[in-house]
Amino acid sequence: MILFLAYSAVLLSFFSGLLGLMMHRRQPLLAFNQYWLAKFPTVNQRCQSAMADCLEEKRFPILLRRAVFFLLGLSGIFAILAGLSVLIGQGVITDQISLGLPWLPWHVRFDCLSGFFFLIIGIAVSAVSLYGPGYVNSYKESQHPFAVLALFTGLFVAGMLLVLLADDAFFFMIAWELMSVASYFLVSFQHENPANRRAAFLYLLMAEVGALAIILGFGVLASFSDGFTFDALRNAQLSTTWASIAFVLALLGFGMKAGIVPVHVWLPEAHPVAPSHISALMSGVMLKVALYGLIRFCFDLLGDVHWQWGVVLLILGTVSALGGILYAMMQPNLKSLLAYSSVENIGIIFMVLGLSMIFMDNGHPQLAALGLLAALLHAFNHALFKNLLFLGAGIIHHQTHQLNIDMMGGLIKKMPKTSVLFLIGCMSISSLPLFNGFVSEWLAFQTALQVDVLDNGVLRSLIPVSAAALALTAALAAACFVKVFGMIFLGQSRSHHCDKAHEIQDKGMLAGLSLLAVLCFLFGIFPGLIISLINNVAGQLLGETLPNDAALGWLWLAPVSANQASYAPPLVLIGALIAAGASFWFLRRNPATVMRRAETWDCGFGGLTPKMQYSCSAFTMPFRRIFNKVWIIDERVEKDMRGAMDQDVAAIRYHLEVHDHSWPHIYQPIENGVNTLAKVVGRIQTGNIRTYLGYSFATLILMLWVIS
Amino acid sequence: MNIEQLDFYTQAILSMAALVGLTSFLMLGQGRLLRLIFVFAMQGFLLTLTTVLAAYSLNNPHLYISAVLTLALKVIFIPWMLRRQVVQMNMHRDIEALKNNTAVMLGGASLMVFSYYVLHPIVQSSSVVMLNALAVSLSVMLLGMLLMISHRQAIAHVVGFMSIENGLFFAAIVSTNGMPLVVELGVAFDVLVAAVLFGIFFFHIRTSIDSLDVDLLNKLHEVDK
Amino acid sequence: MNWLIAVLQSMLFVALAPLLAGWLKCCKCYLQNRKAPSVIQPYRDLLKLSHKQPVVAEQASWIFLIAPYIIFSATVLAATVVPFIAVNLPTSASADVIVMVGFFAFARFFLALAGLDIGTAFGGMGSSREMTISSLAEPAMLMAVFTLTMTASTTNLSLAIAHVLNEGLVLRPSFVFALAALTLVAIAETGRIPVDNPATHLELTMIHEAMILEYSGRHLALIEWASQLKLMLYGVLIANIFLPWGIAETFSVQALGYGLLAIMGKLAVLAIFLAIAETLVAKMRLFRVQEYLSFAYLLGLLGMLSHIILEASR
Amino acid sequence: MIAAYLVLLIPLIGIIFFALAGHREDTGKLNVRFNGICLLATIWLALNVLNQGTIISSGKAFLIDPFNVYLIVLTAFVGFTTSIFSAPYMAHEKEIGKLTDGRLKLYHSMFQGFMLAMYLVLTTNNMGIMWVAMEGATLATVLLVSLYRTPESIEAAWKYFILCGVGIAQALFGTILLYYAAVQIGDGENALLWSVLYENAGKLNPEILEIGFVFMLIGYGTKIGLVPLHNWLPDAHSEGPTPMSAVLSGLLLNDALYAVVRNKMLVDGATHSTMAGYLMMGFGMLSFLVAAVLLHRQKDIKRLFSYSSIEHMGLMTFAFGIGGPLATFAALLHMTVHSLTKSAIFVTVGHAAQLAGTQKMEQIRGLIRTQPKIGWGLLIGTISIAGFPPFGVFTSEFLVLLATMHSYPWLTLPLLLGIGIAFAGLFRHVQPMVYGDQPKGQKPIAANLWPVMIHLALVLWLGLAIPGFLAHWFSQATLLISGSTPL
Repeated sequence: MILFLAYSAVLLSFFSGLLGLMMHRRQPLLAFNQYWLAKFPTVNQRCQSAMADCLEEKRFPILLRRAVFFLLGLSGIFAILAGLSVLIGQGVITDQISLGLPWLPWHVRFDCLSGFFFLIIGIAVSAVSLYGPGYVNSYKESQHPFAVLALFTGLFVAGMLLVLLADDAFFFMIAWELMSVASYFLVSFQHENPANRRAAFLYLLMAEVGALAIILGFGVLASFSDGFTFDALRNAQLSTTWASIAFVLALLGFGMKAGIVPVHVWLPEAHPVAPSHISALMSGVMLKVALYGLIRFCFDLLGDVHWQWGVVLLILGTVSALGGILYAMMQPNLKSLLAYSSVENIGIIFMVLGLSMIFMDNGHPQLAALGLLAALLHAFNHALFKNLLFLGAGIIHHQTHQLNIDMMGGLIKKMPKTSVLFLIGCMSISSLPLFNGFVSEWLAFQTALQVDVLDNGVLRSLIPVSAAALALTAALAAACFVKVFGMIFLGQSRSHHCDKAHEIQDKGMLAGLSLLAVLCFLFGIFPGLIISLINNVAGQLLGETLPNDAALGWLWLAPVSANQASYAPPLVLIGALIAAGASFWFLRRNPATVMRRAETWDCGFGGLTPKMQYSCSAFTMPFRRIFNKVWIIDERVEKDMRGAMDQDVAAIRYHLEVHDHSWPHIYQPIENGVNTLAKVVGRIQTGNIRTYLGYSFATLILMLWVIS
Repeated sequence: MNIEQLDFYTQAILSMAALVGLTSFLMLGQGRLLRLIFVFAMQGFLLTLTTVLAAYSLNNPHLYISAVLTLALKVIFIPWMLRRQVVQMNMHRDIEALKNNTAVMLGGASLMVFSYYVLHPIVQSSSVVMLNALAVSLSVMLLGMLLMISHRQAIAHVVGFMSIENGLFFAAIVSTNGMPLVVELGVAFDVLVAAVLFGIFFFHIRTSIDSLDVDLLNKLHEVDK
Repeated sequence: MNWLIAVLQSMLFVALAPLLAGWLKCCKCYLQNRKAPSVIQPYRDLLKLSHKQPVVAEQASWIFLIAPYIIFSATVLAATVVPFIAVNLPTSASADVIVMVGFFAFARFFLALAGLDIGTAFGGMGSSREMTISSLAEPAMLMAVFTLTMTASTTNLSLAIAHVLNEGLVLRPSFVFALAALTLVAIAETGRIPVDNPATHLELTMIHEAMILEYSGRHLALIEWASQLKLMLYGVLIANIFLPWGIAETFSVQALGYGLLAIMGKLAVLAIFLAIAETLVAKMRLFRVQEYLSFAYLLGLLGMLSHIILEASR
Repeated sequence: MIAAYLVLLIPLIGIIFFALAGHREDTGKLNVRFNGICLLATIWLALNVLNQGTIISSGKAFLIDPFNVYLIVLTAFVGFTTSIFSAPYMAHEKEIGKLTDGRLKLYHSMFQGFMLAMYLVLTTNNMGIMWVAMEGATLATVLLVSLYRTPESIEAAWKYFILCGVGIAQALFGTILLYYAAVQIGDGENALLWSVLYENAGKLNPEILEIGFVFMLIGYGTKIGLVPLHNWLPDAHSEGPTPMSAVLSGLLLNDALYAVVRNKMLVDGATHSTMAGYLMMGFGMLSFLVAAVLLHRQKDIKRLFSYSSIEHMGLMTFAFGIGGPLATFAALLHMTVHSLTKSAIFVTVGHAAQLAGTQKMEQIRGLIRTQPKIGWGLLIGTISIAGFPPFGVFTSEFLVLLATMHSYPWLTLPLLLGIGIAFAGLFRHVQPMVYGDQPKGQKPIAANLWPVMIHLALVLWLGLAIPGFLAHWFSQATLLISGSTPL
């Protein structure tokens, strides 16, 4: 039954893609309808007229779009149901599909870990399918055919779900690559922009490299076992060296997809250029699938984790978290910023996962479970709020036709509903209390604080440092999202487009956002709901669950023990409401103090203009000063002079570009290297036939000499 | 085993091998096209003689067919065709300046030694004569390739190509008394068609680059120029 | 009963906050040879502001309007978490020290947004600087607090302070670092000299004031009160974590009374120290603040490391 | 057995028919019909094999076993679909004045000639005939390469002719050595029959066979396009008419590899050493890497994909060289999927070049916007050839990787590097061609893309599931080649 739900989810998303292909098939459908009408004139007239109605030229595309997203949404709901039921039932369901290699059918396994990620995908996909129909309306059919979008969206979602179901290396890779390739087409959807093409190429290239690393990782395992099924791989007996090699390969492969520094460069390029609901899925969900892969590979297939791996994850995670948020801060493009922020969040997840490994190998499975729980919870939360923010960015883009934060402003009055929802996303991602982001970060801190139980001096000093970095990351994230919300929604609008923007009319789009926002808040207040589910994952994967996670009642969160730490968000909420209500009531009771609107104070110069406001780059200038080694900063001020002796300034232009270090230091050399190599190798092909004959001759002589 | 202990047939074959090898060397150092073609025809004739010899002494009638084919193709048709081309192209007065001729000749000599070296393991399973014959044919092959590498005229290339075929035939006749007839016929057919095609190509190349110098055929390459 | 005491204590906390501000101002005036205002002058100011009609900028949106309430309630919530006159409070269990830092972040988030909301250069400048400073200060603070929580192996402030209290006088090098770090952070976070000057309105230097420039009436009152609360909160944290003696462990009237007296005494002394420091030290240039805060961060980290390596090593 | 004769007879009639009949309006369609009938005949043959197992004709002249039966069907199929593509393509070429009736006559006749040679290589039991047919394939196609009579095409054809001629001569020497080894143990007339040789492989003189194999590998390897013997390949592929490129890449290279593997089986049987395997692995890896790197430098679209062919042939050679059941299975599968995909790509490439009026990639832009079918065909074909699932190329590459990992772990590194570099090289060129806005003045052309769709659908099918009969053949062939089966 549960498996049926899971399969339905996959198939529905697949069919939604296929249905999308019908976009250009109105004529055949019409003809079919005519034929059908002629053949069975007696069968339900109403049905036929309804058919004909649907096929009417104007209505057909709209209806089809709705139908496609309806199927997608249904797939999301089925995924949620499947995930929930397996998490609650705590079962492990296996199955085989007779596709694939003759001696290796596709093995399917649906357990709590898969179920949890099913849940994430399901929620995200449901929200996206509410949002989608309104969003894709703005695409012109001739330039951006809906069929392409729908097909690859369906395949993308199906691919992600299949990755979670896969129980053998071959099937896993097929699903994995299906996901990559489908999303590649989505990234390149608006391919008339060079940026999209470049991003898509980079993305596919890195996906390919990553996939090769993963295959190799499986290959290492497979060469120590007798098959490619995960069952066989689990039983592989590896030496520590080989296990570490496998781990490094998996880390490279999955890390590339997840976007950890320094293999993250595709992410901030690819996510922003895809349609927003796809960016949401990519950033919010696909990265989680990579995470799933890593967890599956390390905790499930390799089994015996080593603390050294944990240290590697911890360090990489710390670097990614800090790097991600610092780069995010400098981005003027909203979606790039969100993409970099995904790097940050993935970094946090990796950090905690690393802690979990360290505790696991040091004989503290309970703490390992805590770490895993924190990581999974953060993954879940990140999926919620990152989706929310990307969808919000989509609405903003839809209404203002731009993504440059420096060109926005004042949208809070023009788009009140969107602004509230977006604010909730910003607060969640800044990990403010009462919202879900805070809970997982709190758990992450709690995990790090358990360092006392370890014996190893290196770890004992390393973990606090990373905890400090985590604290810094959280603070920087808050700063970053203050900037985002402040620049976009507050103040005065900085551009013409923004001035004319208005609230989105499509209810579905807002409903998609609202769903996510409500969940962000709900799981911020009642994290116990989701934590008890994740506990089952930890139980199945590590064989350990958290102790008395509900000893103080279900309102409380006490992951280790009530004496060590506890958090009761509902009580905090009540307290906050009381405090705010009391002060509000106390101050507003006097009717004489009704407020009055007046001009904003302009220092007496007269006439505030939007240009006087702090801009995005101005806001982040102190950070640029403080962390200036982190970026490659290209900052120029150009002055046009005029007047006598060119003494007066006519105009000033300020130019700022901030770049990622990894590009010129890692990728550029590789690219140049390949080109140079090609040039050198190209010399063998001189174009002269006598040279070619010489090669043939020399090869023959050489070979004869070799064998004799 | 000394040569005087062998029967007359073997002695003859060995002599033929030596002569065939010699013609290859002659071709290698030859700068004039007409002489090159003549030497090539000589080689073909030696091959025919060898085939007849083998057919006669081994009483193997199908080798006669093969001899006739060789005679027709390698001694008469191809040299005739090439000669005609040379005369038509008015190249019979040209002398191709061969670079490093001495080195090439020395290389050719060492190739001969190399052929013996490579084929040495075969001695265990057969006679020294076979080794000699095979080594000579291998070196004829290699010398043919060397000829192609060192000469720039397309006609010389064809000669080299055909001389490689000669080497092969020699090996086939001496070591195994010829291949099965079907194969022989097939190979002969291929050679015939190849010869015809070469004729066509000379025409095409001439119309295209107005010369038969293969060094001028260098438009397709991967080098930055 | 516990809950009642907790609530009462919090209310007391909130009520006493302006008093501390008044006392501090008095001390500074004495030190600077000025005539001091009354100690209860802050109360008068708040009352006056709360009766005035607020004037709101045209630009301002609802964020600007609700921000004071949010800032105030978040700070109040933070105050409820900190043991003021007694330990073993249920409020500390429902929100531990990390949550407390979260409340500060919450308040700051909205303060910065409010600064950006009105669309002037001042507001943006204040927000930018505030977020910069706090994003450096917050981790330093967490580090300092973690030293305590790791020593007590709990993040529950009540339990942690009780742990320090029961341990008796133990000289911990980590606490020295943590104390230094926390003090530096407290100065930065509460907008005191040398990081910020609460009395200035010069555009080049102001941070906190820049953000609240457009506030007036009850909104200003709330924000002022909140910042006074924050000052007091840091004072209480420093006093009760590092010198917890005197705090009430049982809920008898006598113990609570002693507790109140003890904390008021400690705060009074702390305020004197602060006033002296503010009088002696000059305000820093804005871009030297990072060095100051990095130093605090480093101290916090050193505290944590010295705890792990020196004190809890096995 | 009649089916086998039929398979050979039909193209023979085709040669004569087209040569005599001259070019007519419907010659293209007739060509399709000839190939279609031939395809039916091969399917009949395949059904026979499926029912009866290995077939050896009465005179032992022909041998159809699981190793070649699927290649025969594949050859017929690719020939058929290419001829479908060829009809409108060549008509267009004639329309724009690039070709004359006479040359089209030659083209169609030689198309059939090439098919005949291919069938003969595959069906014959005689290693000598195999050589003859292989040479015949060169002779049949060499005039097609120079069909356009441009200086470049003549140059390419000349290089093709000379290099392959010299190469294949070496293969003949190898064959002679093989024959020499065989006559020592058996009778003369049957000594070159593969079925006989295979039975007696253990008795053959290993030293001779080793030397012979070197000649065979270099000889047939020239046709496979192994580096450094590959130099004719990109030239010939890029300068000839596109349908020719499709069959050259899809069929000729496969058949040359087939010949090498047949010989390798004998050598392995005789020497019991891994010498042959090592040689193949070395050549394969070298070709694979060099071609992958050279992909980056290409400017001509057909040249690009011909390098990709070298790369894939290198991979197959490498896999056959490894020799385990897994690798062999992978190589067999790869032969199939590569043929299908590469010929599909050449079909789209041909149309794309006609659309843009040039083969220079710099000037081919915005294909998807101009004519979505061509653009998507090229893009999906490239995705497929680059080894992305769920296409079949992925399956085979996956298996090759795993097999390498199993046998020679350190060789996976260059292999992976090569795959990555090759992918980047392909995509950096293909992507700008398919994407972007429609260039001014570019108009859709008449194109028949059914072959592409069918090919890609088949490759997709093979990637998702390998049908039972094919799996059976593959595993039988694997058993034959490597001595065990992965099933």
